[in-house]
Amino acid sequence: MQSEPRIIGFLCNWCSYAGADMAGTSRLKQPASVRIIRLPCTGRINPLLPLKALVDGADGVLISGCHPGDCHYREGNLYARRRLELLHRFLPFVGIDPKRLRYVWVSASEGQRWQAIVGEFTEQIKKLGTAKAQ
Amino acid sequence: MPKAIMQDKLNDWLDSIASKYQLWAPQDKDGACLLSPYTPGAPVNLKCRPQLSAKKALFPQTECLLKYQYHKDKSKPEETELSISAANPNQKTVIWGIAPCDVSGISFFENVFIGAGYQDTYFKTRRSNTLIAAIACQHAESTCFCEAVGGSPVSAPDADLLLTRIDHEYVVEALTNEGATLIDEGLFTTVEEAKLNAMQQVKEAALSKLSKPFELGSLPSVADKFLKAFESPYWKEATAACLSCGICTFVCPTCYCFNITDEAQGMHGQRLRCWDACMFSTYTLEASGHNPRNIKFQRYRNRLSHKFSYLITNNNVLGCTGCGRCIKECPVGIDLRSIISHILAE
Amino acid sequence: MITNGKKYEGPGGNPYIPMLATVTKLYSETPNIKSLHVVLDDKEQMKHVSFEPGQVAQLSLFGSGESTFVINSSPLAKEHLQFTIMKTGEVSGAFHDLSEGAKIGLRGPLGNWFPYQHMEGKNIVLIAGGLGLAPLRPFMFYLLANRHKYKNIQLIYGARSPGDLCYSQDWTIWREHDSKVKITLTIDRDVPGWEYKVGFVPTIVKEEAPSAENTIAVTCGPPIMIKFVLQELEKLGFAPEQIYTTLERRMKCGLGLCGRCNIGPKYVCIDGPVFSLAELKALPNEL
Amino acid sequence: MKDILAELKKKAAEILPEVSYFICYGSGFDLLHSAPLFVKDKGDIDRLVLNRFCIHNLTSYLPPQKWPPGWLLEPGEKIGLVLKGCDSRSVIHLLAEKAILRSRVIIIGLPCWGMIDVNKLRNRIDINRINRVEQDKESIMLFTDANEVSADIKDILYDKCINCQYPNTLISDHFIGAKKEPDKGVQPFGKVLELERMSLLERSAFWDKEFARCIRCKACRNVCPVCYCQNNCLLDTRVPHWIKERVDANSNRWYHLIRAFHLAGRCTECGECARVCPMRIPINLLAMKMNSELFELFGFRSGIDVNIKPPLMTFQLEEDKL
Repeated sequence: MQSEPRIIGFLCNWCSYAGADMAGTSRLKQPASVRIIRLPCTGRINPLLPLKALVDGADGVLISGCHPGDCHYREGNLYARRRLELLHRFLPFVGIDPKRLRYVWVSASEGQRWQAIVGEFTEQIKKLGTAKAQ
Repeated sequence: MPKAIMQDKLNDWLDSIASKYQLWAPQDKDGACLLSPYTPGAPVNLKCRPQLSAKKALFPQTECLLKYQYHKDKSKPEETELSISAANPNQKTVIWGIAPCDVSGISFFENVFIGAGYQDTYFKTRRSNTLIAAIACQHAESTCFCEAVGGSPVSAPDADLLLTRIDHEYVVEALTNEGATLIDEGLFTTVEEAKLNAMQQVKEAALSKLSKPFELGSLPSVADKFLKAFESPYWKEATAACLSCGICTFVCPTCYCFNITDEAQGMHGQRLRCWDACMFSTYTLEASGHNPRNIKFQRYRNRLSHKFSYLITNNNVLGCTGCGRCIKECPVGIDLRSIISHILAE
Repeated sequence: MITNGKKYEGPGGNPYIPMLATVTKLYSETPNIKSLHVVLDDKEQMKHVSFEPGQVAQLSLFGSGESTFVINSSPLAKEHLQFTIMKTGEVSGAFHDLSEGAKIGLRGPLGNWFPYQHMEGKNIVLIAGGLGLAPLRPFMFYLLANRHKYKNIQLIYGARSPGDLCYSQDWTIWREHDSKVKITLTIDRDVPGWEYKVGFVPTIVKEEAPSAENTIAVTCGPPIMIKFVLQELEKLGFAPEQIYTTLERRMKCGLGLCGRCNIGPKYVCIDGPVFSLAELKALPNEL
Repeated sequence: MKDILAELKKKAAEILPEVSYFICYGSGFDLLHSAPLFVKDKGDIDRLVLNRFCIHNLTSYLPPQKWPPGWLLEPGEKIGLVLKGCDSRSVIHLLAEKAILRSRVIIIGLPCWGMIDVNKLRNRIDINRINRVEQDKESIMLFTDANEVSADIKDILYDKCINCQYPNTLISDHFIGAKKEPDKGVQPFGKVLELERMSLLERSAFWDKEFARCIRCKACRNVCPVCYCQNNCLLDTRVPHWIKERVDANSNRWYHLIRAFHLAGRCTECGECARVCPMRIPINLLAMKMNSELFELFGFRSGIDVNIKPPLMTFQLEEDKL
């Protein structure tokens, strides 16, 4: 794979975005592979958004929200969990490698966890190689 | 003089045509029979009537009208230049193995797209670079009614070649000089008198297979009857089951409505023309929210009145070739023939 | 090349291809209506620009699409073509976001026009609502330039509020025109400082009661306004042959080919947009 | 089936005064096709047909959002219709979504022995020349002038009818005939399993080939009983521009993916989308796959119980399987 993979990150504004921000301000080293899209809540994520990213040629999609039970809007991520799990299970049926999609929960204080996840996921995507734009 | 070719030589002939032309031929594709670009050696199916008509070869479902490109000079960021270039689809093409009803469809397009009104440059370019090899139709389906709308299953005056199958052999008549150039001497044999007689018999047998569901009468009288039936409550009744989908329009050899939209990719892009369907509820929906044909019976009425009235008034042509595809493919069994009969009798 | 009453040929004889043009001026008429001045990039073509009052053109914003707009500058002026665009959909919205100097495409003129020759020697009443004044604007310019050929000219123009009236600088000039053009302005509901009429356009038509005697009425506006204006005109004794209107339909090609703008056998894009009420009454009722 | 038809006609005549239309089946363009029939007048009841070709899911005509006012129903009017077991699942789902009002619908239920897929007859006989059909529960005889063919019903049923679990209408105001036992075999998600045995690349190639044929006639969407957004459909709008107008394999794939996700937890497996497809694309497999996953994750089957909330419309703080 040439250079860094292209990973699209859909991040909840209240936890994960702050967590990623914290990783940055704490100077935690991480690959520059994730392009972050900031959303009010993972509950806002229409499964078609990550799906379109994958269909249009993103190498990977990383979705991160508040831990279940900690949603700023009480229940957004609980709906999201069901939808994203379904998306994850559906992808291989249309020929998309499910390893290209990952959804995780990262809180505002978990800068280090974010660093680890991005590193791990980037490695995983590098192993899979460049996605074909469909 | 007509020539003949054995069935097992057809692929050799097609391979030879395909070396010089873009070639369309009816082929089986995963349970559907489609007129598709020919790949050398691939089996063709001359006994099916492809699900889509031959219009797609001359009026593709998606067609680039023009390409545009914005240019920016970095030293003058406030200025943008624009250039556009029109598409020119001038590839030499042969449409091979289509039934006479589909050839009539192409003649119809000539009337509407390159007739007295505005000239459709793209269709004109494609048509003038295309030769048509038709085949006399011996496999009329239960939905066929070409004779009722003035057609014939066994003659295609606007084609360049006409094939007629006799057992395992095809008699090929050249109808134009250009058509004759397609006949590859090495593969063909001369045709004796007896075979010509056999061909005649085959054609007559094909004629007798057809049903004639209605007597049309003169074109102006048809146009008049449909116009008079505009306010008839029958339209609502006849289309109650309609789903407002695009099947009947997309499979139709004469439906030509289209949409024009831009497809942008950053600083450049294309203007596309794609098939549209007058049966879609959003087809005439205006930005204001007003829709002159909001209810499905209005859309169906417009579709049929267009074919059986407006086109006669404007172009002196009937918008139906009797191929029966709309009847066969309609998911809710709306039968055009019975609606025409009803309007003619009303 | 744009020429009088001829078909649009298009570069290379292809009527789907627009001529390139530049937006030279862009300004707001109302909060959601903007006018723009358009100049063809080919200076020779611009010099020979000619269109008739009521004709339309297709404006392209490459990447967004193409839409039909009426040419509303004076048919006698050659410096630029003017269009007025209300923000409603994708293309019109994109036009609102343009800035001066933007590159666009133009196909036109297309369609028919007001049959001004048949109206000579008659009184003319123009009745417009909101942006419906746009197609009547070039016609008014034509009438004023040929003032001696026509008798009384009256414009009844209304909008929801004073801020929704378009072309305010024009009707001030028209009103002060020394050749007796009567301008009647109205708004739907009174606001402080408004010194003209108050009421819906059809009501004002009733009030003004223009005589049907030797008069042609031309109306354009929202469908509901047109409907009631027609009723008032008929009550005033106007025959269908004395009433003209200009129609809007969803259009794509502007060439009578794409199929969506028909009313019966007539296409609004090539047989219209101008129709007399008599012509409309002969068509299937599918407005 | 003849007795049921007679009784259906009787019932139809009874409820006709109460409804604006009675939606049922009439004869189609030939002996191998039936078609939806909208009965308004008593005189039309004689046109009713009931045979092995009544495949259409008449629920498609129910959601009022789908049709502009004044077309089918005036405010307050009722509609009557006949439903097979599979079709009644769509009604149950629409009720669960509160998309239709139970009080506005009068349902006549009946048992069903499965419907015949004409495409499965094509290779057996020239289906354009059929002039007589004889059918009973187990077999069918087709006659042309030249020959006759008999077939075991099991070999020519629609895929969805093989091992049918819901042969009787699940929700009805009047049930006609004796209830049929559900089939013994289990085949809930049919061809989905077949596809799942392929490799990722093979599946990708399979769908590429299928979607390349799609002509975007939107019949799959319009026939779908739970697709009722009408003029506000995502697939019709350019603002936002979710889908390109261009018709090619990639753009078509995206079209069907959008539909699949809008049907997640909503598809009632009536198979109409695949049946109406003029290009014979097995579109229903996408939604079937969704359903199989939802069944595995949440034990959910759509259109069985009005009172069960579809799983994507709810959640649990502690999920059993997530």
